Amino acid sequence: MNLSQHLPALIIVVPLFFAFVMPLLARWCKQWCVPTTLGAIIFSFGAAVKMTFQVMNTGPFSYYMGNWPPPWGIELSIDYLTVFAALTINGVGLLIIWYGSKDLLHELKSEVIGWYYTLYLLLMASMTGIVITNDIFNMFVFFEICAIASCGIISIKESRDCIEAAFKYLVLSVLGSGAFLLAIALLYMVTGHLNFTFMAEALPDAMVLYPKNLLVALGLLVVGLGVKAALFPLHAWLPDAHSSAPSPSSAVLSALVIKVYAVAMIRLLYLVFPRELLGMTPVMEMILWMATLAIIIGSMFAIVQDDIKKMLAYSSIAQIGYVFLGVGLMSESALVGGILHIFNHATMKSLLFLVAGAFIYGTGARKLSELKGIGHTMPIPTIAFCIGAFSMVGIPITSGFISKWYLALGALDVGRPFFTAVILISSLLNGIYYLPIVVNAFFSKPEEAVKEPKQLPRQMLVPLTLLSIGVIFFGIFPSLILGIVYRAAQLLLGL
Amino acid sequence: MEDTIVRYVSRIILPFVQLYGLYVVLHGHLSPGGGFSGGTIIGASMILYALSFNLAAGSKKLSHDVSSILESTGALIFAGMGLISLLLGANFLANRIAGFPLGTPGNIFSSGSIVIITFGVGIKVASTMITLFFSLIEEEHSHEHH
Amino acid sequence: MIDVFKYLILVFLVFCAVFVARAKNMLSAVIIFAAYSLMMAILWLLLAAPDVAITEAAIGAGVTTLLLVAAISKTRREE
Amino acid sequence: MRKILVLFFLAVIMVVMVATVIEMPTLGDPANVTNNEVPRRYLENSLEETGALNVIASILIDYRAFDTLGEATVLFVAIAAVLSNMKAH
Amino acid sequence: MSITEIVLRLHANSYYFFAILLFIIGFHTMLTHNNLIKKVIGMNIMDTAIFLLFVAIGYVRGGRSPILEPGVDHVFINPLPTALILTGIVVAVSVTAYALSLIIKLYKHYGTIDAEEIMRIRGGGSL
Repeated sequence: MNLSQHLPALIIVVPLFFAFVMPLLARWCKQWCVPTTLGAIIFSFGAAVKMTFQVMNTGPFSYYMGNWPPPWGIELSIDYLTVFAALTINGVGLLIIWYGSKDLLHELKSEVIGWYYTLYLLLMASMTGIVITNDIFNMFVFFEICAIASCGIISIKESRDCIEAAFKYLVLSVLGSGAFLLAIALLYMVTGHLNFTFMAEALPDAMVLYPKNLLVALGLLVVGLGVKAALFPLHAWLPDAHSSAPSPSSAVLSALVIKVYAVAMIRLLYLVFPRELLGMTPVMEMILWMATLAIIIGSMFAIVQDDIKKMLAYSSIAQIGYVFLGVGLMSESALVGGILHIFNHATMKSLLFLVAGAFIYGTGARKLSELKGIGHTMPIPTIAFCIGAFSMVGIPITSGFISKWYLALGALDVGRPFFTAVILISSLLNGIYYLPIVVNAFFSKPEEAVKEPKQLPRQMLVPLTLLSIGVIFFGIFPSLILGIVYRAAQLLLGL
Repeated sequence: MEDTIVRYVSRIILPFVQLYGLYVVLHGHLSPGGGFSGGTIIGASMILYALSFNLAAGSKKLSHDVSSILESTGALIFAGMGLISLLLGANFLANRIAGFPLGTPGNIFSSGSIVIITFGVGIKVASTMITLFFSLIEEEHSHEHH
Repeated sequence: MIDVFKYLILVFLVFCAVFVARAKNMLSAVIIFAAYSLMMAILWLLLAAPDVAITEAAIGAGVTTLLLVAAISKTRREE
Repeated sequence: MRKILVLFFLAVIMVVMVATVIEMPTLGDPANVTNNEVPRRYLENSLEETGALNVIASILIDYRAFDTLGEATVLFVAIAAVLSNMKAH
Repeated sequence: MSITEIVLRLHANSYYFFAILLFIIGFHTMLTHNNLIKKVIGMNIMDTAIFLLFVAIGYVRGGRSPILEPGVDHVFINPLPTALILTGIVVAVSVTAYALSLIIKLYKHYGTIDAEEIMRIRGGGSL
């Protein structure tokens, strides 16, 4: 047996396997829960790194489940985009749960912590599965695992807001999956295949015979995935869900879960649907305008919030807009910017949510007005927050600048400077709500609430430091990651 | 629900229902049915038992420890079969190519890993249904101390 | 003949779906939903899919109903 | 007001969907594109390739077994979510 | 297209038509009813409607269920949609169970399972 040949399967199955073992561990040997979880995710991360080198050296490859070739069996496809997304998911997910291993002790009751790790591993496995699979029904199954697991890590906290937020999220997720399943049915009816590659081959013929089927399916896919990715008018569930959850859950939901659906949408729109169909309908134009509205209105809502986590949640709505802006513009630079923003936003938003969690851990305060002067008493998290905030605004030498730069270039490439202006305006809006926090943190007298904070344990400080170093590092040396993103964009656009 | 007739009838019916569920599970590869439907039938029979006697008796029949072990076992059988086929040199979840003996079509012990996985799924689904029902119906004991 | 039977079941399904929405008593809504699931199982038998029919009869009409009844017994019965 | 809006919205969906239904391939036609090489191989070769008489079982647990692993995982995640929710409060 | 033609097409695709109708009814129940358990039932109706559509895709006129008999040749239906829907049904029941457990907890915290009343207690927003 050659292990490296089976990595595409193992990257999903190893977290699944340990998730199945986790309830037994939680019952009988509690101290093993954290090392097992970390070990499983480290394995997946290592597998993603190994596959990245493989893909960069020898090009995309696929893995046949059970040795059945594609139209009959399930195919996992390892190309530049999927391996990039798998790397992001497992890398950021590892840091979040490392931080969470201490933070969760004070946010959750002790008897449910084992379940948290179970749900977290299942979430990781399902997200990796969503991005890596090349079969639309398999993707649906992973959607459902992802939906229940992400609601589960919200409702696990002992508060009535969490239950209510989780229910709202569950109902909307189920509506999204229902629309997606209906779209699968309509597509299967006219193509006879479930595999992306074979569907893409059959669709141009089907487009001539059954145009209405395809249009309805396209609409359902965009709406279904749009609900799950919180694209602008469909974002109603996001602020409550992301702000009431425990901090590690907020971080993983904002940084990774909504991105995964964006990746699924990118793959379906670019790899499956024929370009003529997309040209025939205004769907890309619609995505573009929805993204624009998301960027502006999400930022505006974020300005008026007083709760730090709620503000970050609204900011996520704006940031997912950037990803979809890149998708909708359909030029190479814009797509590079959009895909790169998946990674950059994952790092900086998880950093910000974890810092917010650290503030809550240290002082118990979550109102922005109570956090004045926190820079004097909790310097390291505050510096990390500054780095994340600068990156959100898009100040050079941070990674947020790079993706905005490419998006702006992409908008100019296709001759639509309006969207460059949108990006500039939104940077301004981001500045309006992030910079006062930074200024107040360092230049105000400490408030009563933040005078004597609890010391942060090392398990929480190290992930924060690593994430902030990552934000700066990829801002200075973006070429390390741009190579794979460029190839992903070229593959998607068929260049 | 302390009714003698209900108890008497369910005591007679239960073995047959469970036998039928087991049949559906074990003949999943020969006739309609399989791990999911058969497991649900077995699970539903246990719920019927619990409802017609009382909940405490039903819970005692399948304590939390046992049910969590069963769930994990069922899922681990499935994933484990996949990993075994990796060890045998095929891809994940392969059957014939990994060298599982297919046997004579029509026998219960035929078709290689299918019958084992169906059995694992049956165990898992039965215990899952029972756990879901009891966790919804049970009184919480923990909500006094917070 | 089989067409008439098919339409009867289909119309029955629509009626069930409408009456589930209109029922004032939650328990009766659940019972109507169980009938709906059973009819759906019969429809799937007509479509030559006995596996789905068995599963729907066991899960849709059996376990889902039990879960709904359990939830109602823990909450409120009237709408 | 909201109810009328919802009804209008649903009516629009219904009209679009019915238009789609009229255009859809005829139900049960053996010449439909879905009856391609995929089900043909399942029906003709599954006996020698998997040894199961029930083709559904051979698809479920052999050809597309990874879906079924996902399905078992959905049940598992439901258990995890329900139990954690019931215990947390 | 004349009315007769439309009716004939709808008759030929009757399963598809009724699946869409049931889908709309379930969707309506889910959107307009405030009772959360009703919402869950509506969700189930919606799901089964999609399953009906999916299973109907696999039907072949005069086909039998795909249980092979060695040596005998029959016309069989397309087994793939059937296998997919088995997965779908289990997914639906898992979601239902989780949604119901959330509803029970909501009732414990708010004393009601009416979406509007919950919103009134929380103040603002919509469920």
